[in-house]
Amino acid sequence: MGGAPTDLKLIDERGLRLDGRRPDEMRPLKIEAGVLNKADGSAFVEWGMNKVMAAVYGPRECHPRHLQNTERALVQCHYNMASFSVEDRKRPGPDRRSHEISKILSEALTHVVFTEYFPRTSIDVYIEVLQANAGTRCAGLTAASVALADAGVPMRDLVASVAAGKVANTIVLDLGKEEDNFGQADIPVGYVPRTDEVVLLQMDGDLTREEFDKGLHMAVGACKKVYEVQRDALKRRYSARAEGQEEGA
Amino acid sequence: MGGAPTDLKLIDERGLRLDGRRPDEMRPLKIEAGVLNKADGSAFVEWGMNKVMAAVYGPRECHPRHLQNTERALVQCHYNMASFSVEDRKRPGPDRRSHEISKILSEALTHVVFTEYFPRTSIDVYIEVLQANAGTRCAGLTAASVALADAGVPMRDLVASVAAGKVANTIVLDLGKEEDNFGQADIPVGYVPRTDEVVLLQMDGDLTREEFDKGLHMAVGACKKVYEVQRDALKRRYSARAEGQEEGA
Amino acid sequence: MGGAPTDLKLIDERGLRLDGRRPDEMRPLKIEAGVLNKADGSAFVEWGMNKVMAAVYGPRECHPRHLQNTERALVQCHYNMASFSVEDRKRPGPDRRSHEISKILSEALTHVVFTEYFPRTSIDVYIEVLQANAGTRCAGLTAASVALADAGVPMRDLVASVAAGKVANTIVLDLGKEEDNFGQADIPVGYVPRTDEVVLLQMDGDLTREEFDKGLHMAVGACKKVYEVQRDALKRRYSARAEGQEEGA
Amino acid sequence: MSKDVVADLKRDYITRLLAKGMRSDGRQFDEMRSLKVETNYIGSAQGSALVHLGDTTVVVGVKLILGAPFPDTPNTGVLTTNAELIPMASETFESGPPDQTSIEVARVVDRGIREGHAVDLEKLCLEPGKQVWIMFVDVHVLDYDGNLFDAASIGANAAFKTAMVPNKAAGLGEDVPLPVKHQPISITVVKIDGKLLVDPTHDEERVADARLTVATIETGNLCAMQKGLDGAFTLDEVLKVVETSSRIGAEIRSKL
Amino acid sequence: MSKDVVADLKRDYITRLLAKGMRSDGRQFDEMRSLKVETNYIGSAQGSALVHLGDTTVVVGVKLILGAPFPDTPNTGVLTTNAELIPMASETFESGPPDQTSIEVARVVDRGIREGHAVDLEKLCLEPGKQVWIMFVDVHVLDYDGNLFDAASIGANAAFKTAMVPNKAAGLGEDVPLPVKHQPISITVVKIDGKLLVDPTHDEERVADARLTVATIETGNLCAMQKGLDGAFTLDEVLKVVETSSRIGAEIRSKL
Amino acid sequence: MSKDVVADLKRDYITRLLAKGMRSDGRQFDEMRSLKVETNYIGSAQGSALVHLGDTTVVVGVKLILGAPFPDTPNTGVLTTNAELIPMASETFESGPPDQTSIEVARVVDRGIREGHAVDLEKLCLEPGKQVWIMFVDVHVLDYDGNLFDAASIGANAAFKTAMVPNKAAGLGEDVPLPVKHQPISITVVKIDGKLLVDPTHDEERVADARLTVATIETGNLCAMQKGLDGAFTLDEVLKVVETSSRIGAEIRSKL
Repeated sequence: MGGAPTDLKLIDERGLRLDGRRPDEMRPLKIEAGVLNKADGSAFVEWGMNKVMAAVYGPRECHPRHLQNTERALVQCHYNMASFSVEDRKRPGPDRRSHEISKILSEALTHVVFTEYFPRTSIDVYIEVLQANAGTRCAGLTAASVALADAGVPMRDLVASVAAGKVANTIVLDLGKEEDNFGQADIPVGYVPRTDEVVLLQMDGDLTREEFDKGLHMAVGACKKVYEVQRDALKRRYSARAEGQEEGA
Repeated sequence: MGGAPTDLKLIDERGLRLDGRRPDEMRPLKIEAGVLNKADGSAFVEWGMNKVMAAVYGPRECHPRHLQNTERALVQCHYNMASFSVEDRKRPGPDRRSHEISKILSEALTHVVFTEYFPRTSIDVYIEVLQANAGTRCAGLTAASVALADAGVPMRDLVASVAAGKVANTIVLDLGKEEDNFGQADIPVGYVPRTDEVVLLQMDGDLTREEFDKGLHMAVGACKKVYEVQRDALKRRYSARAEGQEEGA
Repeated sequence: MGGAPTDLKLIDERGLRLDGRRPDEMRPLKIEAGVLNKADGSAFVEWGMNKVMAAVYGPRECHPRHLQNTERALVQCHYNMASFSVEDRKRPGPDRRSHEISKILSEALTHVVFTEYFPRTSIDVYIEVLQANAGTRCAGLTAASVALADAGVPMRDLVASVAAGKVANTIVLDLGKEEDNFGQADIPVGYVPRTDEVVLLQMDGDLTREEFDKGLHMAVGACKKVYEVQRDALKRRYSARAEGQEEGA
Repeated sequence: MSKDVVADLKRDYITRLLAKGMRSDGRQFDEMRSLKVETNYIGSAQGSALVHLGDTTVVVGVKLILGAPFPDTPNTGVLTTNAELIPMASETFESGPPDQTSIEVARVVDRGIREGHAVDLEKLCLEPGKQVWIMFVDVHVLDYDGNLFDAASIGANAAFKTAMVPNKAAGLGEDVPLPVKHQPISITVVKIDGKLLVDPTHDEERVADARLTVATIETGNLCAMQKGLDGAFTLDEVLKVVETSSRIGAEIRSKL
Repeated sequence: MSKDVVADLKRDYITRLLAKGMRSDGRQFDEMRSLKVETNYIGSAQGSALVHLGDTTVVVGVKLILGAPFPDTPNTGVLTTNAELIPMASETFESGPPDQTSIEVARVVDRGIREGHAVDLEKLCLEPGKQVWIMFVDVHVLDYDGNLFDAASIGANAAFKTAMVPNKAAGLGEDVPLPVKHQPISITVVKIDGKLLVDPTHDEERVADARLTVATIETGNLCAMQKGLDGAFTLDEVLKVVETSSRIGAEIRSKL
Repeated sequence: MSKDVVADLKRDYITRLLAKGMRSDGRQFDEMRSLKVETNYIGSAQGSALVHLGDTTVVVGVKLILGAPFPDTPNTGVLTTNAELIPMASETFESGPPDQTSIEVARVVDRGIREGHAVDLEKLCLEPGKQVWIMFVDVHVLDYDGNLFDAASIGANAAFKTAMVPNKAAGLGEDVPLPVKHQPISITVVKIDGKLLVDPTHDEERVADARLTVATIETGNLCAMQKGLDGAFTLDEVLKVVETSSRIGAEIRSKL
């Protein structure tokens, strides 16, 4: 919500947004599971102009040892932006923003993984943002859930994630880049459909409590759609695998 | 002793210093012991315009293990300046100066701690300079001794510390900031009153051997006064504790 | 091969180079073994205007442990340039170039050491470039071999090393600094005379396959001369030792 | 006893009390600990506050340094927030570069200040694109018994209120008060065994399932929010936390 | 089973096949794996390529940023090559600052591009000594099954061919294609049990004795070379690798 | 045998000799080891010295680079001292960023040079506030048998005496000798079992109780001092060390 004022009309007279979307409309979302060879599980998400890859290794031995938890697995998420993923080249390696996002994504995913099944181990989730266009933490969390399922990690449910926000005094869904830069508020939400729970929630900008209420519910409603796309990707992945096994048999 | 020449009259015609002190006069010193809840021992020192906090943890397990000494405890002092403690903002984290000071303070404190009672352990002393105005290493060493005693660490004696120096060709006690910047020499001394020993000694500037002799003895004399303030602080701390116990009883 | 065009005549009308050498002529090379007291083995190489020291410690316990190889010793070469070794002051510590050179020198030396005799250990080779004038990796590899032998590390043979290159369209031996800066190609070669094998090989610039063939053979031929100088240094070292023992006896 | 056993016992103790409607220090679920704030504590800073929130103590120092603006915001001063969770303050803090916890604290405090427009950064611009005041907000934790987010947020606001822009030293005229605009106060709530507790102690944080920090300004509007920990909130719980945090934030603000 | 035992078994398996003239994936000794290249894959980069070389996947992104030239080369743009061997791509990659392996990959790819004059860096100079284009070539490895040198070298050349100089965004007129000069393609050969194998998989790399990478340009000339691993080559082997790499490099080049 | 046992045996041996008035290498208590200094050893530096002090060997290189002065000292050149205690020199040195030991060496050497005005830094100013010579003094330890302070201090002074200001390469006229002003020589004494020993070897340092380094200039005045190690000195001992160090410092100075 850096928000320098601009001539940009974020919502036009027809109530449509810069890219022609209605306020409650998400950008196109495509998910493909099982796209990498070496990782135990993986997923690729194209969401509007975002391209985000997630990979899972584990449960595996936890290094360094002093991080081991004797009662459960550690879900360690590593969010990273490729240096070419943004307009200006980003210096390689994690910055403070990446560290914060890694932390809150780890916490959100921990809630849905049956970590108690794998004491002393680490489940490592790598999220690589290849092309960024607002909403990469939600895209990353969405991809990571699918990658965990693809890796066969036992989970209570998938986490689906999308942001609501406020632009031109209107509550809208899934902010695009200009809306993120020049809008009034952003509310990234991570949601577990089966248990109706919020596992990721941030907000920044300026909102009345009513606006926040509306935005939160709009995001949660959209998370259910994201969830369908996640499940479709996994179904396609399982049937491809099944075919592969039949062919192999 | 950066010492660019200035119009500054560090000693006036009456023989008094910038802040009105006589050559052999210390700045006002206040010490309070037991000011923190979490540390095993602590002390806060206000010394002129210096504010320095010291905290002690230990004896406790020594990490990393390869630093463990099988015959005695390791006294590890960590001197740090808060970023807002000086005129220009200091970058957070230790610089080369802090590393050197941490080393010589660790050595000075090791001499008075009965380290042989606690083999394989570490006694960690944290010194945080919140406001700096010349003399922070002496203030830190003075505070650290009290914090060690407050933590109940067995000691041969306290270390008391103060600097002598030379300004306007006069040997003076306890340099203030302008005296440190524009003076001719600085001699920080750490002294153990009970055994009459010097455990910290540095010097920089320009001194004849006679001047050094005079400065050293002036500092040692003043250390005995610092020692009284240290002991008073500990007495107040013990009586407060005793009262607390009576009340608790 | 930074190669900005210059008025520099790298080869004159008589076919001689800037420093008067013929194309296939090496710079003067002096090697002395056993020049350091603390290291298990050492060698000092003066090669043209290069001054390179090599020291060997080990076989010794390998730290950190997870690097240990249960079947053989690890030869770990550390190439470093002193900050005053080049025209502009170099920031202390390894840069990317040093890391690459350390890696390829480690690999070259591993080939000739009987690493299988010392499982789980590390053989550490330190190469310090004190004065640099083109060809320091070859000088370092040459020095390191002698230092390993001086340390009594069992080896199949010494590695001898020298570069060929191309300047003014001529294949030449052992590039000097200007030739390196303004020449057309550089081919550093590390060679094991007894087995007629190449253990180090890099190339950059522009060469036809015929030119490369010629350069490679020129370098290998010169490596045999380097080898003689290495052996002489070791012979002198052994006889000095023997004398020392006689004197001692 | 291993750490895990201790944690289990602590959890048992805390949750058993909670079941009876009690917290281990006798507070109500929606009650803050005692708060003491001393401003202008650090003479070498342009603004500062020493904050005691129960047994948690932080010093917040505000320094203003001349510098260049970011190219994409040529007309505004620069705000930089840093938190040092130094090992003096707790056995659980380690020395070294900032870890994820201190980065999260710094970023959440920063977000509250920035999005709540605590300081009018545009007024910190001296020459567009060339020279602005760079405002460093440094949070130094001396004693840690939980809830750094709120202690730091309160401290930053208190420091802003008494901070001066050091024009004089820079040859720019007289010193003037820092242009304060809003007072965004964050209030943190944790969830333990389904109960929502305001202003958690370190022990409560350790056994908490989830955490939600909500920053509000005088208008009652929300300006920043951060959910943390491995647990979840229902939507109703989120809205209840927002309500509680707004109410208590207003109380705190009125006292500063 | 310990790692060493697994490595021994793998080595046995691979060398036994090699003795029969076979590779574990059925390829000829001098046969590359299947190669798929998708250019303009990254919209936020000025040039890019997604490269699948067998089961190895890398993304190469090329970005051009305005900046100052090096003092000793005032008339040429700056080339910077970086390789990120992120832990996503393989269990054998660790997070943290670049290790010797990723530095070697970056430097060998850089040497091929630079010495083979893939891009005419002099044309990236805008004002001598003052302003040039700084070209960042970033190699991001997503899936690692060996031979990063060649996958990255191919990707960089493919990205260059479709890259645009972003004059417009910099207010310097229309965007123009990157001034490509040559196409230096590197081909890597490993030696296992005396056999020379082109384009090694990760398993082959792990049991290989020695490695040699040779980069050539259209003229057939050599521009860069790097020997690696603990083993050695005879002179004849070196020359044979040079011959093979030149030939296969030319084939790859013709397909880009 | 464990390290501690070895140290105990070594201590026994050394102290038993000391009780008889002897040192393990036959020196008097106040005797320096043999000293050999070769100046202009490094052609790529503006000044340099190779110093052998007994079995300790250091190279000191002095480089002068044009740069900006510090804002608070616009009229003086900049002095930067660095010490590299590289693992080549001793099993007890580790690679990596400078540890407390190398920082202490660098800072004590720096203090001696700076406070003793070895070089007239004001004469290294070219244009006040704009351009000065930045003088880097780099101490590179090749072989370590104790007493780096004095070896480095001697080396720095020797290097200064033969160093040239590289005006020519900078287009500023002819090269001139570095403006040397004083020759501050530091002498180090350790205390073992109540005995004071000049110029300790590594073995002596390891069993020493306390260490005191005193730097003096030609006038006999003191310019820098540093006490180290876990032990203590009485005031009389301090004054005795000052006397000894001054005397021996003068002897060394006369030989340089």
